[in-house]
Amino acid sequence: MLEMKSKSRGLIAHGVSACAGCGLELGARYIMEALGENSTLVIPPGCAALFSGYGKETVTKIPGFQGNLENTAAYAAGIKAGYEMQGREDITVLGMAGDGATVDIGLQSLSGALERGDKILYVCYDNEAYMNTGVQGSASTPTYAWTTTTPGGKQGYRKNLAKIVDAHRIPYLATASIGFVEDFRKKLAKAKEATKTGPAFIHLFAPCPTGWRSRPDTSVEIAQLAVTTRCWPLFEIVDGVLSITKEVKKPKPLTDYFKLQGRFKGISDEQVEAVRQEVDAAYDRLMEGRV
Amino acid sequence: MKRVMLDGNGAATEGMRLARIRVVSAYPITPQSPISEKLADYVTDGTLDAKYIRVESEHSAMSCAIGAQLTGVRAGTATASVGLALMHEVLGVAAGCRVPIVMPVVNRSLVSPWSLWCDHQDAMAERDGGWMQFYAESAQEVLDLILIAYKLAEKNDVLLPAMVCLDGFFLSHMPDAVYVPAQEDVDKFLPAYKNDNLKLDPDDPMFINDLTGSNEFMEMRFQQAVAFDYAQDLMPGVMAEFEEAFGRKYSMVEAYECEDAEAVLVSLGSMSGTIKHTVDMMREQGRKVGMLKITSFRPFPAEAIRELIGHVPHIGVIDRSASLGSETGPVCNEVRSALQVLDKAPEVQGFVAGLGGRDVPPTTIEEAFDTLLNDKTVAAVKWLDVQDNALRLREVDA
Amino acid sequence: MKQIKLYGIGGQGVVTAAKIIAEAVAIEEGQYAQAVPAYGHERRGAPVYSDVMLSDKPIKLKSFVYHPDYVVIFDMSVLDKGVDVMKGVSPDTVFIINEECVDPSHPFHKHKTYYVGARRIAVDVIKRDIPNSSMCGAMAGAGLVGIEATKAVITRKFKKAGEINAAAAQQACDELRSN
Amino acid sequence: MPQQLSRHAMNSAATSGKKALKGPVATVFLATNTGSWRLERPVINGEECIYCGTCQKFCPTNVITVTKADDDSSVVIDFEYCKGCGICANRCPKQCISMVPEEGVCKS
Repeated sequence: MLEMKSKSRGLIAHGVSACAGCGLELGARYIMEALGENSTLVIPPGCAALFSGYGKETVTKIPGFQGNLENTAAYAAGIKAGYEMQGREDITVLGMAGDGATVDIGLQSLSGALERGDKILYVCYDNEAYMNTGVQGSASTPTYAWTTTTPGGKQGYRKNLAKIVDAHRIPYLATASIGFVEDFRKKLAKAKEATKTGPAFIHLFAPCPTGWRSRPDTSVEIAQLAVTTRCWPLFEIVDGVLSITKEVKKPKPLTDYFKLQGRFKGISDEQVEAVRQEVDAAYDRLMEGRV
Repeated sequence: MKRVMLDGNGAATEGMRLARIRVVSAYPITPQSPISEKLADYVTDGTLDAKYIRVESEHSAMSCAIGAQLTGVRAGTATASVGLALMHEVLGVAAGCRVPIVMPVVNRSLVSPWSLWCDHQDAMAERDGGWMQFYAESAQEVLDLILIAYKLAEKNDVLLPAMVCLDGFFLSHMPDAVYVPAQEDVDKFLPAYKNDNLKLDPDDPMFINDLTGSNEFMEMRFQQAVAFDYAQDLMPGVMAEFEEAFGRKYSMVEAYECEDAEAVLVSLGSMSGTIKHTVDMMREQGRKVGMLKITSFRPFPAEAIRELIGHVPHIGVIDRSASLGSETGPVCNEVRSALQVLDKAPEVQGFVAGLGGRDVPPTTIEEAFDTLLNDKTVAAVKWLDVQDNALRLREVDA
Repeated sequence: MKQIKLYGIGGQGVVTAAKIIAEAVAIEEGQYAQAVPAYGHERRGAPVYSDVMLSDKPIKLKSFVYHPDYVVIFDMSVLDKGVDVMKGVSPDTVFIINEECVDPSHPFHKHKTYYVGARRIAVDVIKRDIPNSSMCGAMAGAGLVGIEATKAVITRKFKKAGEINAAAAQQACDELRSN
Repeated sequence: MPQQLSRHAMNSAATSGKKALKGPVATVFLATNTGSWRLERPVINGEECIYCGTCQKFCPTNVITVTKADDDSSVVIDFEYCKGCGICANRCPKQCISMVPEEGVCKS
């Protein structure tokens, strides 16, 4: 009985209060396209809650539930179970949560659902910090990136979410980027299909011009550079077998990537070199089939 | 209906089975674990047609239950103590989204100190969160109150989640003969769940639990407050229907020997039985004492309490939890405020007893009655049975 | 109301015995009973106790037993382990103990006392040193509950081992002696 | 019972033939007029455009419609919602989209 006061060609409205140039907004449109109408959405508070709505208004055409920050996967698991018990296994249940709600506070409930094999689809859109609360650092904030809680640049490494998820031996796991939408589209289709047998997980790179201090028009460019510099490798793990979906034989200079983002302003040459070694090593591991 | 030996946990499990829960999300915790285990047995052996989600925490247990129930099935979980505390955040979601989950809470102290045993601090910490709270005196009451709670909680004017509280160990692990109704009789009393309010269904999309502005938030809370009023109005009818169907009588508050009583003790849960026992003993000695048991703590039956004990000169309330920093315990505060509107408001003495599993035997109850009858009342709460050396329990060399 | 206190060692089935007696009285005999288990950090070999209340009227009391009418001792070693089996007893308190012969110095020698070789019966009949079914038989023999009711519950509760445990109960009931 | 809650009065107001859902829920699908946020608008140079669809693919608001036909190719932008982020201009392989400052109030 959703009262349609606006038109849109997808399952979310064209006018969503996401910032101009928001990577999540672009990603969400592809997610919705892959999901289709026979789906249900679970969103924690955060930027994705802009898709939940406000008051009696929503910008989403499929049923949804806004949960708490740490239990997206648990809500999704419960919803899926409820549908299953009513013979509606065909409904896709999606958790769409940011990095904070996934790699930090939501890791426990995510791990629980993955280990149990709950047949849910989970997309973590990673903008590498807590953006809706004002750009605070998360476990997914990359080394040397500025946030309001890493004012001198983050020290230490980001948490390897794909490795953690992979440890649960789920049917489908992939990284994706809004810079490579065809690749993302294919992965969404595979992930949706994989939920027939178990959990599917996509870790989506989604630039945030507000938090990254980048120009809105460069969001897609930055997302592409993240891949072509090897900062965000694109791969998938299907039933335990890893394959890189976008090979980067000759990575572009990291400075091409960093210079577009104010959060890396002041990064030293030595630090750039350290990142280079780190991302190359990570890429080499992937080439060997390891996360 | 058959009569079988069940402890409180067993009775709770039977209640959930008879309510035909379709999704179970349970996490073990002492002294609730037998409920989680028995439900797993029932799902495995097919006694219960449900999906069992072996969650990794109580927080997820309640989250799963909310999610499942929003799709249109009854979802069951149970917890105790710190598990309930861990659920705290999501309990508010169930209440605010008006998801009428019924959950056994096996009362156990909160940390610190650590304790495995009974008191009501865990449930009292949730008293204002929008859940109904019923306290059982016996294993039979656990089962019956679960069925009553479902029937009431799911009424369209109510739609509030409910905790059925049972004292850890004293009820949860104390076998007693319990009448277990037949499934077909329960089905008549409690028809299949129909979610007619907020519902997740791709055939009828809506977005549940989105952000609400300050222009509407208060109204949402007000809706919940009104629902508690309805719950209070409708509860006697539901209990009458229950009596009609199963022959056992319930009320929001039960008065025992209160009419001519000079002193009455008010309490919740299993302690009420011990007070009744003590009242019987003291009545044999010609002492006019009585007991008031609050079965429904939320909604709080203030009017009924005024009617039943407003005339009693000496009233005491035994709290099985402390309201630290307050003049008296949580139940006592409520009883006082219920009675103070009377023209001649009786004085209400607060007692705290039975924390951390300390037994409340008849001798302790008698001591409380003595305090009331011999005018030894004090303004502040009186802790019963506390060792004299309470402040020097851990002495070390200076 | 009869209030009973059971003392024993973790692993001897003290709590189960309390439940069996309660069920025999409440379900098989249609009376009222409550088993009141004390739960703590019990471990195999450590002293444990459990309480039972039996009555022909509904039992309101939800509390432990402080003044037992009957004290049942599953293992005399609890006395060595510092358990005060005399706590709360009155001169009328009856003892039911698992031992052939009782040292006259034992504190309850002035009380009415029932004896049975529950351990020996258990080893002979069920081939395991778990005296709970024999002790249930002893409690039946002492008049707390009917032996048939007790055997019915034992048979139901122990499933495959039900028959032999019921036989152990019967033998303990038959062999029960008193001072 | 706290009678200050005049339940029956509220109920009769609610019995308008419509069902009153209880609790927080959004039941109206309504877009925000995000076009009003725009500081710059994309302007397409039709002569350079090859109608490849890149701008449509990467538009976060999904307001660009590219039609490629033999005789009637077009690019249409819904300025009701276009936030003017400029991603289309940044990603255009022909660099034929320019971002032009809006003059005063948004005109769609």
